[in-house]
Amino acid sequence: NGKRQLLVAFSQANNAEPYRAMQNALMQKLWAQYPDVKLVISDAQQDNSKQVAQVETFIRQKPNLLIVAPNERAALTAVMGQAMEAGIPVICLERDILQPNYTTYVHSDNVAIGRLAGQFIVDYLTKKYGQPKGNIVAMRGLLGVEGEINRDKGASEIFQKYPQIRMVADPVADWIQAKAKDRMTEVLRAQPQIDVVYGHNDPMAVGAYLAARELNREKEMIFVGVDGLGGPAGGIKKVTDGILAATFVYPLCVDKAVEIGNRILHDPAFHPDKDYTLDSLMVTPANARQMYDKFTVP
Amino acid sequence: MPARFQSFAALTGIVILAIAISPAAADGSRVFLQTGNLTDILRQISLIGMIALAMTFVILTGGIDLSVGSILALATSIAAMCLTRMAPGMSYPAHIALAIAAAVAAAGLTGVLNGAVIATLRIQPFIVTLATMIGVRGLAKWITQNENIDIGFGRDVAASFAALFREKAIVIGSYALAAALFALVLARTVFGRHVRAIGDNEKAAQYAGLPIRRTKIWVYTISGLLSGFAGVLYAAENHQGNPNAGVAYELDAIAAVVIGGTPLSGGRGSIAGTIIGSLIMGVLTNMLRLKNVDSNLEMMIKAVIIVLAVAVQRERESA
Amino acid sequence: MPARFQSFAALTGIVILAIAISPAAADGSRVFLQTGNLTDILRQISLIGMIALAMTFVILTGGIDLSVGSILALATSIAAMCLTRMAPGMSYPAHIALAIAAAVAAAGLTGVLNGAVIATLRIQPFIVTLATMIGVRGLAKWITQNENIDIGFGRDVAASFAALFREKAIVIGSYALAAALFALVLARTVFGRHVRAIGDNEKAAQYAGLPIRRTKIWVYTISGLLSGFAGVLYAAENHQGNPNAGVAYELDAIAAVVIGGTPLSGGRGSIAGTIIGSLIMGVLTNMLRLKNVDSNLEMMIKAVIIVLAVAVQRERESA
Amino acid sequence: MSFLQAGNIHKHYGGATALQGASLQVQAGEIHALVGENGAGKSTLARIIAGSTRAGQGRILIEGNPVTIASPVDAQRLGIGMIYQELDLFRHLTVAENLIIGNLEFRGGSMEAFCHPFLQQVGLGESARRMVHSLSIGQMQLVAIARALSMNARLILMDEPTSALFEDAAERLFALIAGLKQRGVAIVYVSHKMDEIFRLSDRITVLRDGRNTGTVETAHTSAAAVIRMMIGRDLEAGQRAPRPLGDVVLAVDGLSTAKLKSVSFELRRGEVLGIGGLVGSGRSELGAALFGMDRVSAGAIRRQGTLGLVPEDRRLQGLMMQMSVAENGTMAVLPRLQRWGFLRRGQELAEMRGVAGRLGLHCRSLHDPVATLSGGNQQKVLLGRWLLVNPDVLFLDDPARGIDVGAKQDIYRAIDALAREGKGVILVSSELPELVRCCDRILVLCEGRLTATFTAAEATQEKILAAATSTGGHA
Ligand SMILES: Nc1ncnc2c1ncn2[C@@H]1O[C@H](COP(=O)(O)OP(=O)(O)OP(=O)(O)O)[C@@H](O)[C@H]1O
Ligand SMILES: Nc1ncnc2c1ncn2[C@@H]1O[C@H](COP(=O)(O)OP(=O)(O)OP(=O)(O)O)[C@@H](O)[C@H]1O
Ligand SMILES: [Mg+2]
Ligand SMILES: [Mg+2]
Repeated sequence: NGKRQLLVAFSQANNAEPYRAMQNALMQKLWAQYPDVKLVISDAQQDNSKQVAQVETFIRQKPNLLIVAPNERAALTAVMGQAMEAGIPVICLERDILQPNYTTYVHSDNVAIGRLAGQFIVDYLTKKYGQPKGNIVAMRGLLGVEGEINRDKGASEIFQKYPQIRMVADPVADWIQAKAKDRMTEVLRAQPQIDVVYGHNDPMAVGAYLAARELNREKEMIFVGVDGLGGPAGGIKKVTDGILAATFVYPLCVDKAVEIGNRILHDPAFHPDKDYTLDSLMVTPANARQMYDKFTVP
Repeated sequence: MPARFQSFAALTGIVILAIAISPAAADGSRVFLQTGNLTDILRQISLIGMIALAMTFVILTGGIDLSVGSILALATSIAAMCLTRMAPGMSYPAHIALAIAAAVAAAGLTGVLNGAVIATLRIQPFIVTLATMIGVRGLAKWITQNENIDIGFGRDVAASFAALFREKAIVIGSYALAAALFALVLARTVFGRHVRAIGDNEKAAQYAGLPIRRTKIWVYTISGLLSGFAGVLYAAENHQGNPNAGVAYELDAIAAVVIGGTPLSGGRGSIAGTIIGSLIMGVLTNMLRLKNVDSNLEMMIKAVIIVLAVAVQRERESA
Repeated sequence: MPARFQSFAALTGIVILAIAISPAAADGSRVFLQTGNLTDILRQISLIGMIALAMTFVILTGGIDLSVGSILALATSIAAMCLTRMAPGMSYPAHIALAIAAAVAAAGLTGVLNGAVIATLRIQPFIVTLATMIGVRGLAKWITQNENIDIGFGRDVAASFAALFREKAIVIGSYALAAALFALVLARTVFGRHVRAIGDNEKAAQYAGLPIRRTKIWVYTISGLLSGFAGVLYAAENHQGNPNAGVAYELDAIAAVVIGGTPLSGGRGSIAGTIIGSLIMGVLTNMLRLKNVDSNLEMMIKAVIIVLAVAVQRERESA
Repeated sequence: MSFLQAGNIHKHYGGATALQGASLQVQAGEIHALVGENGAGKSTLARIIAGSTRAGQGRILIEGNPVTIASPVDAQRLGIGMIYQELDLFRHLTVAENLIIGNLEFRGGSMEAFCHPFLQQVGLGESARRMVHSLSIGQMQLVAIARALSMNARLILMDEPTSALFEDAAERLFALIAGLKQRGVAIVYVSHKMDEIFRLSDRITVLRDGRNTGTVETAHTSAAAVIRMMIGRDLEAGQRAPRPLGDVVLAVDGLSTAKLKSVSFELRRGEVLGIGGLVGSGRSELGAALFGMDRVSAGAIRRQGTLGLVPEDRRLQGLMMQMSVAENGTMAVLPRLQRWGFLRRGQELAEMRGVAGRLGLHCRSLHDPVATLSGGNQQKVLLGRWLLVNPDVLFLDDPARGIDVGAKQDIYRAIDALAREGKGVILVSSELPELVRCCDRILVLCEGRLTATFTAAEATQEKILAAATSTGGHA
C-alpha cells in the first residue's frame, strides 16, 4: 500500500571473487522476498579507499540497514562507526573489524576451516601410507589477506604435529586459477613426488589440477580446496566431478545476515547478539550432491 | 586559457548532470549538494589527487611514474610500523613526526632512485618505474612479513596519529595546499619552466644548457615524496599500514592528468587541468554511487562519460 | 641489427643464469633445460606474448592499448557461454568454430571502436583505451552476471574445445605463427611501413598522404583480435570463461614490448625484440619459481634484473 | 690575436666521419663565413664550438687560452652563442620564455622588459607572449636570432640564419650583424647564399669532407673561386630555355581559408609558377589548402591528376627521422612497390638510387636513418620522395632551403625537367633570384591576398618586394 520503502545497502569488498559474487546473488535473492525492501549493492574492487568512499556515500542516503563485507579490518572500522553514529544499524559480514562498530557480526572461522582441511589431509595420508607422512603443496592466496593467513595457520597447526609431512612448495597465486596453474607447473617440474595439493581456495586447487593433468600426474595426488561454493562453477561441483577430493564450505553468511537484518527492520523489539559464528562443512564425494543442491543459488 | 576553460566546461557538465540526477534527501534538498557529500568527494580524491599533482610534473618532462602505488604502500607500512612497533621514548608529537618523516623519506629515496636511473642510465621511465613498482611492492611486503600493520582505536600514539590525520580538514587541506604549491611552482618558477621545457624539446634543453639530469631526478623525487605523504594519509584514514595498498593507483593518477589536458608526450599542461581531471573522476563516481547504479553498469557508464568529457575538450580545441 | 643483437645478449645472459641456478632433476640433469620445462615457458608466455605482438604495432604508431586484458576477459566469457549455454544443433567442429568466431569478433569490434574513436575524435589512446578497459570489464561481468562459466571435463562440445585448444602444441604453435606473421608484416609490407611512419612523425605522414586513420583503426583492431584469440586460448587452458581474467595483462604486454627495445614514443622497434622481451620475462619468472624463491624476494630480484636487462641494451647502443 | 682558434677538430659518428682535422680562426669583430657542400661538416664544427657536440679530438683556444667546452653552458660563459640550423626551440613555451630559458644574462626581474629590445630588433616586438608553435618557421628563425642577441655573446655562430627569412627580415638581420660587428662581436656565418656571404663577410673558410680547403679574404676572391674550393669544380651555369605550356592543370577560384582571402590563379602544364611574399603572408597555407589539410571556407579548386606537396619544415612536416633514407624516399609510392602484398625491396632501392643520383644525394648508405644526414641532404630526401611520386601538380614550399650551391643547380634542373614532362609546378621561395630564375610567372601574396602577378621577364626584386608589402595593391 505504497507504505514505507526500506533501503538496505550492501557494501561488497570485491565482486570479482566468485565467493563474493555468490554472496551478492544470494543477497539479492533473499531480500527479494520482502517487497518493502530495496537492496542496493556497491563493489569496492578490493580497494579500501573505494570502499570507505562507498560507505560514506551510503551514509548520505540514510539506509535503514547497512551491511558491510569489509575489504580489510582496520580500514573500514572508522567509517562503520560513522554509520553507527548516524543511527544506521550495521551488519558486519564475514570479516572482522578493529572495534565493534556494528550492530552484529556474522562470520565463519578460517582457522577452524584450516584445521579441518589439515586434518582431512593428514587422515588421507595416513590411509595412503599407513602413517602420517607425505609431500604437500600449498597454493597460497594474496599474502597478507585474513583468509590466506588463517587458512594457512589452521592447517599448519595440524601439519606441525607430524614431522614426516613435508610442505615441499607453497607458491603464491593470489587466489587466481590461471596463476595457480602456471605456478603449479613449475612445482611439478621441480618436485618428483607430491601427495596433496592444498589450495587456499577452490579455483587455485582447480588450477593446480589442470597443471597436473597436463603432465599426466593428476592421479598421483589429491586436490583439496576451500570455499565450497554451489553452482556450476563452484567447488562443490568440482567434488562431484572428481576433480577435488574435498572442499570446505566457507559459509556465505548471507542467509544468516538477511534473517537477522529482516528482524532488525521489521521487529523493533528485536536485539541481535553481537556475534554469530557459522560452522563450516566438509564436502566430499559422499555428500557432494546433497550439498550442491543446498548451496546453489538458482 | 582556452584549453583549461574546456576542461572546466567538461567538469561543469558533469556537475550539472550530478545535480540533476541526485536523489533528494529527506528535507527535499539534493543529496549531491550537501556540504558533507561535497567534502566527501574532495576527501576521496585527495590522495590520488596529490599523487596526480606530482605525476603532472613527471608527465610534463615526457616521463611516467608507475611506481606511485607501491611507494604509497611502502609508506603506509613504514609509518604504521614506526608508530606501533617502536617505542623511542619520545613525546607523541615527536614520535608522530618521526614516523611521518621516516615514511616520506623512504618514499623520497625511492623517487631519487627512479630519477637517478632514468636520468643517468637513460632507460625509459616506463620500464624503470615498472621495475620499481614491482620491487618496492616486494619490499613493502617483505618488511611487513605480508601482514597489515593495524592501528587501533586506543589512546596510544598510533591511534592519535590516525585520529589527527584522518580529519577531513587535514586531508583536504593538504591537497589544497599541495595543489596551490604545485600550480605556483609550475607557472612561476625556473624549475617549473625547466620541467616544461625538457618535455617539450629535450634536445633544445640540452642546447640551452638546462640542468636536465637534475630536473628529472627532482621530478621523480617529488613524485616519490607525494606518494609517500599520500601513504601517510592512507595509513591514518584506513588505520593500517598495508603492503597491498595502492594497487593500480598509477592508472588513476595518470588518468586524472591526461583527462586534465596534459598529453603523455609532455611539454604542455597545467596543474589546474589535473585538479579538474581529479574532480571529474570524483564527481562521476559519487554521482553514480548516489544513484546506486549496478556496479557493472557503472563501469560501462563511466567509460562513456570519460570519453565524452575528453572529447568535449578536444572538439572545442580544434574548432 | 645491433639493437636486436643487444636484446638477444640480455636474454642469453638470463638464460645462462637460469641454467646455472637451476635445481637438478633426479637424473642429474638441469630441470630448467628439460624440454618439458622449456615448452612450459613458451606456453606460459604465449598468451601475453601474442597480445604483445599486436601491442608492438600499437606502440609503433605512438599509441597504447590498455584494454587488452578486459577484451581477453570478454572473449573468454563469450566463448565459454557459446559453448556451454547454446545448443545450435551443429556438429562439434562447427559449434567450436562458431564460439571462437563470436569471441574473436566481439574482441575485434571492441578494437575497431578503440581505433575509430582514437583516429576520428583524435583523443589520446591512453584515455580511450583506459575507458574501454573499464567499460569492457563491466560488460564482461554484466553478460556473465559476475559468474565464471565453467567448462567441465566431460565429453560435451565445451570439453572437447578445451581439450583441443589447451594442447601445448596448439598454443605455442599459434604464438609462433602469429610472431612470424607479425614480423613479416612489419618488415615487408606497406602496412608495416605505414605503422612505423605514423609513429615516427604523424604530421609528416599526413603530408606524405598516408592513410593515417585507416592504419590506426587497423592496429587497434588487430590488437583487439589478438586479445580475443588469446582469450579463447585462456578459456581452453583454464576450462572456464572468466570475466575477471586478464587484469593487468596490459602492463605485462607493454613491458615485453618496451624491454624488447621499442620505445613508447613509437616509430622504431621490432617484433623480434618483443619476442625476446616476452622470453626474458618468462625465463626470469620460471628461474625464480624453480628455485622456490620467497615471493617477495622474487619481486625485488625481478625488478633489479629487468633494469639490468634493459641497461645492458642501452649501454651498448650509445657506445 | 684571434678571439677563437679551433684546430685539428675530429668527429666521428659511429662509422661516419663528420670532421677530420678541421680548423677555424676568428678575429674579434670579424664576420667569418663558413661554407661548404651539404654534409661538409659546417654545422658539426659550429656545434662543437658551441659546446652542444663533443669533439673526438681537437684543441680550442679563446683569446689564446686553451679551454674545454663540454656543454652549452661552458660556451655561454666564454661568450659564445649559437643559432642552430634546426631551430631547436621550445614550441609550448612563449617567445619570451624561449629567450630567457637557460640564458645566463637574464638574472631575474621582468622577463618582458628583458626580452623587449631584442624582439624589437628582429621585428617580433609584439610577439613576446605568443606560443612558439603558433609562429611560422620564419618567425621561429627570428626568435632564435633574438635569443642569440640576448646572450650578450662575443662570438655568435649563425647556422644558416636566413634560410627561412624573406628579404626584409634578412635585411634587418644584416643590419643587426653590422651593429654587432661595430661592437666587436665576432660572427661565424654559415650559409649557402653566395650573395650574402660576399656582402657580409670579411673572410671565408671553406670546408670539404670535414677538412679545410682554405681560408680566404673575401675582398680578394670571387664567388666562382669559392665554389670551386667547395665542390672541386666549376658550376655549370643553368641555361634557361623556353618551355611549351599545355592545358590548365590546376585552377583556383576565390579560395578562402582562415588565412587566405579569395585567391584565384591558374596553373598550366609545363609551367613553373612562383609564389613570393613575406613571412606569414600565407604561402604555406596556400599549399595546405590545396592539399586538403586546411578547411576551405569558400572558393573552388579544380585539378587534373595528382598533387604533391613538399612541406617547408622538413623536420616537423617532412621526414620520419628514425627511418632510413630509402624508407623516407619511397614513403609516398609504397603501393606501387609491392607484389603479392609484399614490398619489393630490391626495386625500392633501385628507384631510390635513381633519385639520389638525380639530386646528388650524399649519404653513406640508403639504409642510414635520415636523422644522421646533414640538413641539405635531408632536404634532398624529401624532394626525392615527391620526384618518385611524379605528380601532375607539385607544390614545392621552399625546396632549396639549406641546399648548397651545387645541389641547388640539381634541384633547379629537376624542376625544369618536371615542367618539361608536362607537370605543373608551384614554387614557394624566400629567395627572389631563385623565383626569377626558375619561374614563368610569379604571384605575390600579402596577408593572404594575391597582390600581384608578374611574368618572369617583368619581375624585379623591387616590384616583388613592393607587392609583398603593399596591402591594397594592384592585382
Ligand atoms: N647525429 C649524427 N649521426 C651520424 N652522422 C651525423 C650526425 N650528424 C651529422 N652527421 C654526419 O656528419 C656529416 C657532417 O654533417 P653536418 O651537419 O655538419 O654538415 P653541414 O656541413 O652542416 O651540411 P648542411 O649544409 O647540409 O647543413 C654528414 O655526413 C652527416 O651525415
Ligand atoms: N602578422 C603575423 N604575426 C604573427 N604571426 C603571424 C603573422 N602572420 C602569420 N603568422 C603566423 O604564420 C603562419 C602563417 O604563415 P605561413 O606559413 O602561411 O606563411 P608563409 O608565407 O608560408 O611564411 P613562411 O615564409 O614563414 O613560411 C600562421 O601560423 C600564423 O600563426
Ligand atoms: Mg648544417
Ligand atoms: Mg611558409
